[in-house]
Amino acid sequence: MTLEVLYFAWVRERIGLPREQVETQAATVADLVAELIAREARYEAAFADISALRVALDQDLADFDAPLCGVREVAFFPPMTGG
Amino acid sequence: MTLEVLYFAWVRERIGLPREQVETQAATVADLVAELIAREARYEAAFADISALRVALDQDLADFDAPLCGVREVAFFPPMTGG
Amino acid sequence: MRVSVQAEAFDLGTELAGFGSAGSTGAVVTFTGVVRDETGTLEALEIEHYAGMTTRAITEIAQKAQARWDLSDVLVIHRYGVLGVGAPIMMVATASAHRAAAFEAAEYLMDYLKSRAPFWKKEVRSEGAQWVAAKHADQDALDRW
Amino acid sequence: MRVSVQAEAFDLGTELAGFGSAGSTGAVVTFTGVVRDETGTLEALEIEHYAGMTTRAITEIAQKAQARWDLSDVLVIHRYGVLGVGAPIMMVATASAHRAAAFEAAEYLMDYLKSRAPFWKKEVRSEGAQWVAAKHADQDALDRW
Repeated sequence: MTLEVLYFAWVRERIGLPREQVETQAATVADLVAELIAREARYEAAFADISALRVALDQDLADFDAPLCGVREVAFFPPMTGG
Repeated sequence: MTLEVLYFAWVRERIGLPREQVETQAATVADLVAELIAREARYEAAFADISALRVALDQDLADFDAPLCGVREVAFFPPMTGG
Repeated sequence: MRVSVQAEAFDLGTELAGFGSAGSTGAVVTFTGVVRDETGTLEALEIEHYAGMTTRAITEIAQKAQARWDLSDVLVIHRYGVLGVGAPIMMVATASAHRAAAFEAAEYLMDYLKSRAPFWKKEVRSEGAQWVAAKHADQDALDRW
Repeated sequence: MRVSVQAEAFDLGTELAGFGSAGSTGAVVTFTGVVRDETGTLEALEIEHYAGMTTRAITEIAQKAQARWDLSDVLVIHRYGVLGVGAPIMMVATASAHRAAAFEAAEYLMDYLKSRAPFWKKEVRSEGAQWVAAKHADQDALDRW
């Protein structure tokens, strides 16, 4: 499947781009993260501490063990600091 | 001594005037209230339930057993309902 | 700090111009009380006050809030006289570095104004006028501070 | 209910025109977040957001507040982009018959916006730029609801 993967704040800065299309067979978010980390050091730097990150699937907050079946958009970002 | 006595809200309406000068030797607020009650039925109506009233001495909230020595202005009113 | 007791209406936006303009202000909370008419029978709200005492009582309450929280600004406006449905009755505004202090100070001001500032409300309806009774809940609200 | 995610500045008074105009409104609470600079070294605050998600996330938070309290109106505005010191970042407004509901709902909205709406702040100073870290206190604030 092809996923639209988005990055925000320092995750975006470490990876060096705001979004990309990823062709993957990953079953869960955690599997996708493992695939990305295996690619290049910049992904490893961004995903070094998963507990410091949040993920949204199709614009809804989700957990890292959530399945990717049927998902089109995955977003990774640090904890929000709005308000 | 001569006291300036003020009435507000339904206390004012029952007594029928907003303020008056009272010549008195009352030692405390409670003594003054007793004197006023003895005067006329309208004062009795206003002061029937002292627990439903508040008193201020020279524009500071006070108790009914407070002394009147040195006081110039006494105000009687129901619990406040501002805000 | 600014305290105003007035008959005139006020506009929240106008009153807040320049409010809390210190660089340390990160949070501004406002409360506005409005004449409410849930039954559709209210003709007017009459607010009586003890002119010699109101500004002084409100100033003391505002000073207590300033002593308790780190506030960069405080504003209290309270009207008296005859007000129609939907009219603003009073407002408070608090400015602080952080939101918790601004919220708490505004609630503190409201709780004390309700029970300690010398204003009395009378509801005028077609069937007659009636003084608003003080609520036990308003008195109890002071216990949390 | 109105939710706006925008780059433009907003004026509290203008935004509140007509807000909570139902006859049942007795209390209006507003919170405004302002760019703060306690050290005098802040050049700008940059706010990034997840455009596809922000309006939706805020709307869900506002709906939860409406389900929990009897609110006659709710307004949330949140800006993104580059903001200077003293500039308004965001605001919430709540209208209700009674003050407790208006205060609680405004605090609830703030607590959830802080931790659940996809905005990220970066402080730009002469010595460099730094992403603002999420506070444990903000996360903990959710536990009270």
